[in-house]
Amino acid sequence: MAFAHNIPFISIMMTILAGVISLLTGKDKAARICLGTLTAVALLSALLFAYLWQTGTSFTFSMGHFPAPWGNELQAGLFEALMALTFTVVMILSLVAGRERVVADIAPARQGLYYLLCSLLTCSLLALVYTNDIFTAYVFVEINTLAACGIVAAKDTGETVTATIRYLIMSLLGSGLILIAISLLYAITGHLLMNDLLGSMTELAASGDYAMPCMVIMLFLAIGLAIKSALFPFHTWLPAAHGSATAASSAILSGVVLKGYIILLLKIFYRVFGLSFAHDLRVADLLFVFGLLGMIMGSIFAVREKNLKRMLAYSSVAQVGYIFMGIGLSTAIGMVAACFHILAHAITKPLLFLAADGLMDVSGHSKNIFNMQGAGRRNILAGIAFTVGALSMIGIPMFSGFVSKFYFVQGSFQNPDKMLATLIVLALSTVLNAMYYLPVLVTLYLGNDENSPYRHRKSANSRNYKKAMVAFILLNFILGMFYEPVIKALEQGLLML
Amino acid sequence: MMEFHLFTNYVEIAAVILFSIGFSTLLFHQNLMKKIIGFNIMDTAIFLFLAAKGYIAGRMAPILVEGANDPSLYINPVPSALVLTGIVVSVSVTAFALALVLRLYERYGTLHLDEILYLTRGEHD
Amino acid sequence: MIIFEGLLLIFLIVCAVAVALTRQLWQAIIIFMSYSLVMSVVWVFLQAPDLAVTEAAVGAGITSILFFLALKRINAMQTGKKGGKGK
Amino acid sequence: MELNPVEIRLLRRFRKMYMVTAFLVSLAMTAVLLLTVFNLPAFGKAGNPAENEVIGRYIEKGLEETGAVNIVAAVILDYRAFDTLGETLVLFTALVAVLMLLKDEAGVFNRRYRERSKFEPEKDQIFRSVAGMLIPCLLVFSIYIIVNGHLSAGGGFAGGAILGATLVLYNIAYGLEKARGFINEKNFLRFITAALLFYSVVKGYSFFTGGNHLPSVIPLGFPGSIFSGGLILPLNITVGIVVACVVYGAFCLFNRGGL
Repeated sequence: MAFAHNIPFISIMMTILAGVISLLTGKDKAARICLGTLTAVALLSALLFAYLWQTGTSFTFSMGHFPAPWGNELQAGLFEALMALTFTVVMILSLVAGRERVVADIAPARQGLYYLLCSLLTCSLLALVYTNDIFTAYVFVEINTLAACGIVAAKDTGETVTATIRYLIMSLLGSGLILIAISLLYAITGHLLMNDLLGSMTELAASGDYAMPCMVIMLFLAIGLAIKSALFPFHTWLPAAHGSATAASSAILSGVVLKGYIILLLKIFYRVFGLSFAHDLRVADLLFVFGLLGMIMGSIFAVREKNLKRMLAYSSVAQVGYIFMGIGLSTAIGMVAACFHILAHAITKPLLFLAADGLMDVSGHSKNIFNMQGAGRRNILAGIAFTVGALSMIGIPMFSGFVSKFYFVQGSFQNPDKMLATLIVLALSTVLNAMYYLPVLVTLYLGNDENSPYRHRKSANSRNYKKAMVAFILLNFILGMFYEPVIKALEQGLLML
Repeated sequence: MMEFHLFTNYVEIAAVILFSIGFSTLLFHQNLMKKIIGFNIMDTAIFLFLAAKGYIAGRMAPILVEGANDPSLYINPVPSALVLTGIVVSVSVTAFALALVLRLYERYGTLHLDEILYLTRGEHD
Repeated sequence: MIIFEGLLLIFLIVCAVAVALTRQLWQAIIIFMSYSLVMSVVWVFLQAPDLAVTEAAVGAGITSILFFLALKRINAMQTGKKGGKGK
Repeated sequence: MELNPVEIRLLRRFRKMYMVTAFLVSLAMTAVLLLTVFNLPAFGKAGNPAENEVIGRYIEKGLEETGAVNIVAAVILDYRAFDTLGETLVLFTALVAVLMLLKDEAGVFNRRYRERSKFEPEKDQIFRSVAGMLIPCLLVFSIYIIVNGHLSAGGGFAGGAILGATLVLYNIAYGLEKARGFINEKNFLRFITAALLFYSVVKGYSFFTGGNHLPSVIPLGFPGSIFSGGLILPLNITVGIVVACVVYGAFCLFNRGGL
């Protein structure tokens, strides 16, 4: 058996061990352990991706001495490897770029625990990506929730603690729905392994038994995961949590954590219900409508927001709407577009949050856009980064956001029923995106800062921050211009799923 | 072949009623401590549901007696294993949520979520 | 037997409603504690002794200890605040 | 912060609306779930979908393959051990998060409230002598439950919770200073890290050998005796230590913001 088959298992175990050991070390060592482990995991994931790309197969790895329906199992294909790679890279870059802000925002005694939670968060995300068992997924969803709430609450202000409790309550509602759906699923099929569930579900779909429970299960799973990934009517917790946390946490939460749940939902679509049955259950249509609403409402909220970080958070609501719209299209290209948008948003939104942090640095740490007149001229790199991120989110060609929009349009052509609504809302949403990002850019570059007390403030960002930002910008360009191999990998990966 | 079980599933009926009560308490009650108790009720209700689904009338608990290993003697052990995991998860979440509530009470002197939100409104610029 | 089980289940539902409606927090916690204990009895009926033991120790024991500790600390803070300043 | 009468009226109306929505949502949810339950397989009947080949193998071969008489213990610590590793990590994550939130570095909480809430016990002789009798019994009981996890109901989680509660009782009865004699902050962190490291390394070994189809060298022992069940006994002990540590740590942090 090839070494590459051990990579999912090794990645998960390494992050677990890194998390556990960090409890005994000081804060600097914990940071180094966390970043070192993440780098190793990123390299291994790249290796796994290369291996799978060459062989064109997927494989399973049994966790223990018992084969799959009895023991637990991991499954890895191109899709999983690509997602694991993206997640770890985004985590590393966010943590590196947000390091100074962590030092400033979080009490020294808490910093070690902060990095510990980041290690555990990565562990849970990797397990969510690779697991082939739906109950294991639930357990790691809970770790993910606790660790994500922990890294929000690490910055000890009233605002963050309040945001955390709201986040926690909504997440628990989601977990409750997911758990009862899993219980119902177990009651009607007797399986927890995704492959076996798919077999039972296909039989049930053919015979028409348990139609009502199937519908309720799909609905609860979809809504539970939608709450956790902040789809529009359930997004109420997101702006507070993402808008108030420290920059690295905001970047990780919006870039990576939201996506983990969406990937679990995709796996449930493909591997538990099967696409055609999921389509028959009409839950995709519900997600499609919520997605469209989210694209518009998220942007409208963002237009009205004067607090830069909250504006970016509302923009995340809109972007999650895009992803769910792509899933709801229930066409092959729509799914690929949704997956590509997961990647595009995962590298763009952290860039925006971290750039906003750099801009706030030279404007007296005010989050208000009006206090950032001319900040783009004072902190040039952060300004450029923010511009790149904003243009990508609006959907200008050459940036990653454009590619996903292009494929969303193509995907809508395959489904004539939903084509018109998709095209109208895409156009409207692009206009709205421009309506809130362009004024910020104008303020940043053309704003008059002669009366500002911070007009002589120069950026004091470390070299690590600059390197990470440059890496993010380059990633954005690479994904925006050389997107064809990625699309191909996603297409193949979704077929293997 | 569909069957309609009105009152044979009485334990499950109790479980879903408890789930709804817990869910509503978690979602709508304004007192944070009550919300957390509601969460616990919701989770135990799901565990009750799972335990009921594992039960088979007239059979023993899955602890082998004298090495007799005929599957028709024992109830289903999988739901028990899942619930065991679930109980520990819900205790962990409870501890974390209570710590957050204490933190909030220290700062705002109230357990009422609306009041806390009202008090935080002035804080961010 | 079924009647006894039914009574226990009805007791659980009454407890759950009572938690949402009581005004005193400590009452809610005690009601929740009895809820957990009755739940573990129900699990004994459902032939799940592992769950019953764990629920009695973890659900009724540890969770209630945590709730009472939190309540104790809240009360300590309450008296501390009232003594400090009349906000 | 003052509200004017119009706002108060609006707030009241909002509250009324809120209650009505809450009630309707709960009712709708109950109705949907009840309908679902009516359509589910019957309660307590043999031959339900949940009773399939997976359970058959657990019961038929469980003893032979894992050495545990208690099939639930075999499932959580051997067949589906990855779930349980995740579950232990949930506990650990929660402990870390609580440590982060409530650890009182500067001692602010203690200084502000020390007069009003006493952390040192009153010199209550009756309580102490009762505790003195109870603690050894509880200790033996918890250890019995932990080490018999593979033979009878219970196991690391239940036994660990009782062990933790015993430590808490000791702390309440004899005071913090005495409890610190054997478990202080440094010790505590080392204990829990060592237990979790042992757990993950041992399980990692069995996952690795299992995933690569290598034989495991751990003997299963004679079925039914204490030293049987292969890794289940040491794992139960480890889980017990982790749970006890988490319970005791949570108690100390909630009680006075430090260990």
